[in-house]
Amino acid sequence: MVMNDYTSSELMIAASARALQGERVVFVGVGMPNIACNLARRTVAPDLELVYESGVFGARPARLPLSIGDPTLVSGATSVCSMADLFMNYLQGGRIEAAFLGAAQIDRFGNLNSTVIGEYAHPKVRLPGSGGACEIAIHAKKVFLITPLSKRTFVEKLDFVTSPGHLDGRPDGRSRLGIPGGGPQLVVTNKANFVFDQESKEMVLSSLHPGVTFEEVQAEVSWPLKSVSALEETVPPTTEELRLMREELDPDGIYTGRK
Amino acid sequence: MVMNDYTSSELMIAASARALQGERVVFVGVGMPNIACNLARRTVAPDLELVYESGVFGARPARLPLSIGDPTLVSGATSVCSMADLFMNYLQGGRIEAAFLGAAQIDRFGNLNSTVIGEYAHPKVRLPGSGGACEIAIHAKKVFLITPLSKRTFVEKLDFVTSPGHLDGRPDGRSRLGIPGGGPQLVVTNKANFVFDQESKEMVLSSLHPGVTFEEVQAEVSWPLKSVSALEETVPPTTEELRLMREELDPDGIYTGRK
Amino acid sequence: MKLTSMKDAVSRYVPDGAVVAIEGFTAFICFSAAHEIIRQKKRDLTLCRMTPDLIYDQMVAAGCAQKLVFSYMGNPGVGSLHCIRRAVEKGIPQPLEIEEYSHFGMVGRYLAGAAKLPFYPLRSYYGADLAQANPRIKFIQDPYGSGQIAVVPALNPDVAVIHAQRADEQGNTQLWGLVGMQKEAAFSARHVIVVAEEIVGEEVIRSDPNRTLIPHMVVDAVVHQPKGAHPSYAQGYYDRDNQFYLAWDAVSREEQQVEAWLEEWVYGLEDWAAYLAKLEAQEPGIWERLAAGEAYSQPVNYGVYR
Amino acid sequence: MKLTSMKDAVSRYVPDGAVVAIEGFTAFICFSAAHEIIRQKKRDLTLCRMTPDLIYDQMVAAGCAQKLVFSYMGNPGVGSLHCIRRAVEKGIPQPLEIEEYSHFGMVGRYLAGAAKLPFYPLRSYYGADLAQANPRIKFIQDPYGSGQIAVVPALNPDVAVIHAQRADEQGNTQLWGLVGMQKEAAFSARHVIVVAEEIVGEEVIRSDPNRTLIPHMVVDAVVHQPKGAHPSYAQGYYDRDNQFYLAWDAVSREEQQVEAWLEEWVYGLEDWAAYLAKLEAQEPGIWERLAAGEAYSQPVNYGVYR
Repeated sequence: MVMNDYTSSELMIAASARALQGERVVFVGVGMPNIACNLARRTVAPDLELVYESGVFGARPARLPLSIGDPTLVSGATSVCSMADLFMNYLQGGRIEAAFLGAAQIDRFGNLNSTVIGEYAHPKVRLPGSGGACEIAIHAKKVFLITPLSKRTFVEKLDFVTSPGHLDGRPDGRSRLGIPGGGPQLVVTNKANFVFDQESKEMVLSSLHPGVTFEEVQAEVSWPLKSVSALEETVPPTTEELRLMREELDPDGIYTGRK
Repeated sequence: MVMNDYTSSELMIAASARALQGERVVFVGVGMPNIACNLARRTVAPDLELVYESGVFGARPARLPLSIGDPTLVSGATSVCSMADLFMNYLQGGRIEAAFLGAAQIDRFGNLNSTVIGEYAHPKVRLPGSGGACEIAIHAKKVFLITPLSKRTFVEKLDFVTSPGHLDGRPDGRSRLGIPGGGPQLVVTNKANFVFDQESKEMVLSSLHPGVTFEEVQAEVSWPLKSVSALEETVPPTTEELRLMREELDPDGIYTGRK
Repeated sequence: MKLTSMKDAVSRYVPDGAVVAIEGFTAFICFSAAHEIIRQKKRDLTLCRMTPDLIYDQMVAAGCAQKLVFSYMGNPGVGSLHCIRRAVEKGIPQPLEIEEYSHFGMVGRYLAGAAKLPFYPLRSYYGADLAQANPRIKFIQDPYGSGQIAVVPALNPDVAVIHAQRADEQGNTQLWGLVGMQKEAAFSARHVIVVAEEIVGEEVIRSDPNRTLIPHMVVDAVVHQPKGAHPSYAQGYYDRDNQFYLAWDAVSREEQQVEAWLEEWVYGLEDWAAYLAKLEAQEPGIWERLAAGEAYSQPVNYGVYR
Repeated sequence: MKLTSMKDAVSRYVPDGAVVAIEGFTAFICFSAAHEIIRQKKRDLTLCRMTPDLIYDQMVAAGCAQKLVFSYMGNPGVGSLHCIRRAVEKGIPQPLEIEEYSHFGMVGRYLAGAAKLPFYPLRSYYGADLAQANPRIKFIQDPYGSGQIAVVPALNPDVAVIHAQRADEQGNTQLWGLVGMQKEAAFSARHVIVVAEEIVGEEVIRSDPNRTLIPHMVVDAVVHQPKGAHPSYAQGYYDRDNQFYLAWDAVSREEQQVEAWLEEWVYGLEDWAAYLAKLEAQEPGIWERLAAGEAYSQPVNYGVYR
């Protein structure tokens, strides 16, 4: 197999894994974030421990977990606790360094909607709701977002704020409300990656994936997009990253899009 | 051994055990209450489960426990939980039907002091303090008191209210403060037993132990003592109760005063 | 004697209009109880669960529910709960009132309910819209000066159904794996039905008292129902049937298909034994596919203190 | 590498003036840590424990403490803590400030500290004097209308010392028996010293993840100290030495006797190994007297899910 041919999912997973450099405790869901965290453990974050909101710390899954409640996350884990301990002592306790979230809508300040499209009382589309997302967004020291780039997702205004990002962009907005976590740091999509400007707290383009133009990205974002001064091309997955993903982490290509 | 010769401790234990008639969940300490509860399980309350504030439900001690932290209370118990579960879910959760308390001072409404003799800031005698007593007095459906009768204990005014009894005697006093438990129901001493009047909530003499006169009891109580209309003689321990105490529950006579 | 049949336990402790919590966070989800509730045509229930999951999707489709109290309305790892969405979005088969929290909010509600606290404080909902959407979420001032903190009200269901690996006949219940909020749900409820994979002797329970999360004192009925959580799972007993979760996504998209499914798999069957027999007839190898394998805990010594 | 000596752990994580919680409710009381703190002449400590027990009676007598935070000041099953009483009643060897709660109050303080809640609500202190004696106990209004409810402030010690049966080298810690508030004390503290009867391989811990109350993430130092809780006990490892508790009642009545005892049993000894050797020399049969016997938990299956 030609190693420099890779899927956009593989690129997203690799980019997400690198963002975990040196981290020790990550709050993770299933799918791409799960593979990204396991990739990071084998590369840039050897001490990384995976925490699942179902109550698992230090999971050693013998197979690719298909849900956060997969029993393979329990067998051989370091610790399994109640949801009360997980949300009280781990998350609210400030023990979670990084967390991954997704959403149906994201605004320019990284606020997230996973509750409804349309009016709350009379929704056009009823989405799953917060789950633990609201608390994760509030308490995790860093939040990473993984989502496909699309104008329907990257909107001017959310229909509902499920999970707070940088709110209205005031630098002290979160701390003024007593929110301890640092909020969104990085957005990984299938076309480009974004970071949040230190002053304006606005989501700005930080790197374009190989072959993608600024215009293509702007076309999928509802607000006039700014870029970091030194806009880069996203470093593609390395041979070793691809090998780990393909041979060890997702051999069936379920989440890396090679199925 | 002559069965109608018994110690006052044996009488107190038997009287306490009978008060547990039909109860199912009792919160218990060590010493006489512990023996009384085990006697009740073998006589008037076969379904009685013993709860210890150390976190034990359904203890099956293989020996006489010497403290509420005795490991013999853990081995073979039905359930052992954290102190948080014990105080939150068992006690505050309203699952405790009866509980035993003692104190250094008791007033006529069954309020208890186990904190200080003298001023709190400059105590003459510093006593252990509440432990769980304050919460037990508030949440247990019924509270039983076991203590030797003495003027130093049965006082007009407490130096400190550690655990609320019937407060100032207003029938609705406890409920007005949001106290769910029923408060003190019975006081067992070495000379007489007392109950609390339905209206006045005052501690009144209910039975004199064999051979004890009203005057002897009044002499050890600081307030003018009232009696129930039908004042009785305390029924002494039965042959079977004595046999159980002496052969099974406290063969060394540590708490039954036969040492 | 608390050991009884699911039919009896449900008819006795799940009246129409009851507030019901069949908990189990992504595990121990007691479908055998849900099917019996559907079969007995219980109505106007308020269904409480952090994750409604397929179990409440089926109960809502069957018309058992008038209200849903929840924190994540999805088919975990698959997608939407189409029946609940139809009820919420289109009022099919009937309108469904919702009362929504976050996971932490539901955790707090069970903690408060179990401990008979009027409310539970949590540092959440700042800068989010949920507290506006649900006025039962409030904010109070920290008396120690740290500012505002959110509170949620206690949840005290009329009945909680707790699925577990093992219990004794009195109802002393042991669970391991994803214990979720099973303990708190049991203590918070007025009545508790324990559904166990195995009924064990008291001596098994007493050999490991720290494993006993639910004491008999809070349990009203004990139902022995092996594989009673399928397509969910019981750690160490069988695996989650992910094929079923995927299949349901297709079935549940069409109202008529769901009715046919309920007819075939619930109404048309006498009890859970019939359900299991039908499953096995359809897929003889199902329990091999869902086999748990063996990985035993290393024993610990409690000691004998004489 | 967190595995270290008690000497090193204490000198690194117990500075003068620190707020210290050596917890363990009537069990797992880590006297080996206390003796090392006394030996290193730590001063001005704030000592937190629900039950100060003999461990803090000794530390107060040795002049380590300037303040005591507690809920029951007694020698369990025996009587008074005479050294602490001397300090509180007569200022001997030095005045001791006290901050007093009930057990439930201390439980709430640890729960809040572990969960980084500013306070914990509890239905207690109604009609009692403790809230007047300790102004840190406050009352707030239930926003759902049930009236007043008490609150206590979070407790976050600088260091917690947790005695347990077994831990691995990373600090993953398993306890059984009277777990008290060990888990919450560990999560509430800025630094955690785990003192284990046994250091086991990671595979032992991972064979029973529900038994792991304290994950390595919150642990700074791991000390392997068999019999490190004497005269307290570790369930299944050895029994409580009640003779010592009775003997201390006599010793502790006289200041001079206590000084002599500390000289002989703490200052005069190099470490806990020396203490154990001296104990065994004094009573060769001590560990037979305190033997735990054997009663093993029945194993549970977690399963292998490939």
